[in-house]
Amino acid sequence: MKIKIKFFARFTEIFGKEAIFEYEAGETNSLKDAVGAFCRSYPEKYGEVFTRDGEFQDYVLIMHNLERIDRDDAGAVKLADGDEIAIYPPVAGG
Amino acid sequence: MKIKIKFFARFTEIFGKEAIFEYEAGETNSLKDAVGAFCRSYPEKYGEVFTRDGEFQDYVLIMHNLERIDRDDAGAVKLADGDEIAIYPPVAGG
Amino acid sequence: MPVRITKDDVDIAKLIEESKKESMGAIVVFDGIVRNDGIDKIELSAYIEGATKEIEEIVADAEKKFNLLSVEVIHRIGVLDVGDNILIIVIGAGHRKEAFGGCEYILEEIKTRAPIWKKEHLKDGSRWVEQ
Amino acid sequence: MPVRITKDDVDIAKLIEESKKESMGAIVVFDGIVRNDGIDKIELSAYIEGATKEIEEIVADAEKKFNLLSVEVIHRIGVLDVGDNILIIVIGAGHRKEAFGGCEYILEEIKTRAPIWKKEHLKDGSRWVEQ
Repeated sequence: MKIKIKFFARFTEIFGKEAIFEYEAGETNSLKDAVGAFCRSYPEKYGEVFTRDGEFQDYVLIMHNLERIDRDDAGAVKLADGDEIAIYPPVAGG
Repeated sequence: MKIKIKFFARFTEIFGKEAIFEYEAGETNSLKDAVGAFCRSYPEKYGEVFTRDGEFQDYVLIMHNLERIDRDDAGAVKLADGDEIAIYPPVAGG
Repeated sequence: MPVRITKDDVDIAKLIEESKKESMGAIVVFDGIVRNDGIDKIELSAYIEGATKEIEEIVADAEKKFNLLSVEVIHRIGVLDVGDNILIIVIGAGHRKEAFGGCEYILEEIKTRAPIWKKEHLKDGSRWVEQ
Repeated sequence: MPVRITKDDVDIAKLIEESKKESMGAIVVFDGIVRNDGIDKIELSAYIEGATKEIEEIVADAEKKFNLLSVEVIHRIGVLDVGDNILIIVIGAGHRKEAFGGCEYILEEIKTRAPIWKKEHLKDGSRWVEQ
């Protein structure tokens, strides 16, 4: 499985602008699992995006293939090869 | 006493654009008296501005020296030589 | 000059640029244009001194009420075609709520208070607009 | 193109003229500009594809909800100075209430939904703006 994870604003300064993340898809293969596995490779920064219990922090915003995903649904969103995920902090445009 | 009375919009088509009205100031010499006396010289059109009872029609708007005057106060507004009065129908700018 | 009643059109982009101040975060522009309601042309007339004074009072109220940093009001008179600008209001403020609030306030007050009138010229005659 | 996220500034007067339609009676423009809150410059970044899609959805909602006749949204990115335009929204509608309603709706939704960020550059460093 290969997915693209994009980070924005201050998350870029932690995880880089974007990463191609290649992993062995497990049984669940959810968006939350995949982003969690990627962020765990930055142990000191994992807490910026996830809580200790492995839930998205409540200020994190997510897009999956350009569709906004509710944090609470991220464990139910199944990924496919080539999917693009965006992880970002609260917006401040306008 | 000499005053200037200006008419606007459809009132212009009845009374002309503006008139210098010269009259003998009576005891009251109010704005209502003076405009009433002027309009009475157009007997067929008097009703456009005044009711039969000599009150301003309730759609008539009035300015006295560039100050908006409430219709109900027009009988109490005293005129001085050279005053400018504007009489106009409901506005439709913007 | 913040209030003008004039036959001439204005350059809105220039009004915006000239309005800008360092403490400004939001500019709101209202541009009222001649709509084709089956009309041929529209003719605007005004009691120029009276309307200028009324609008200046409206602007002074709005500046205080909404903390505005700049206001420009241009009301056109004369014969206008469909699509022509009638009324242009350019408001600058620190924040968007003030700019929108001030712009709508000035517009509504002008519509009810300023001695300005419209006459619609139709194919077969003309009629005064009474709102 | 009704939605653009771009480094380039735009000609607001041209946007207004190109928006005009015969059935239009009101145009409302919002121009959000860089305010001097003690900053030197501001840097805007965006998830361009994501923000374009979100704003296109916002615009489609607003068009239906407020019966809009034309919408242009330009959100700038890159490094901007005090007084520079950040966000320009040009709305055309039959009547003023629709134009103001549509413009404010689109603005508020962009501010909460579009993946766009600001970084303030100060004399002594920089900081992300979180609203």
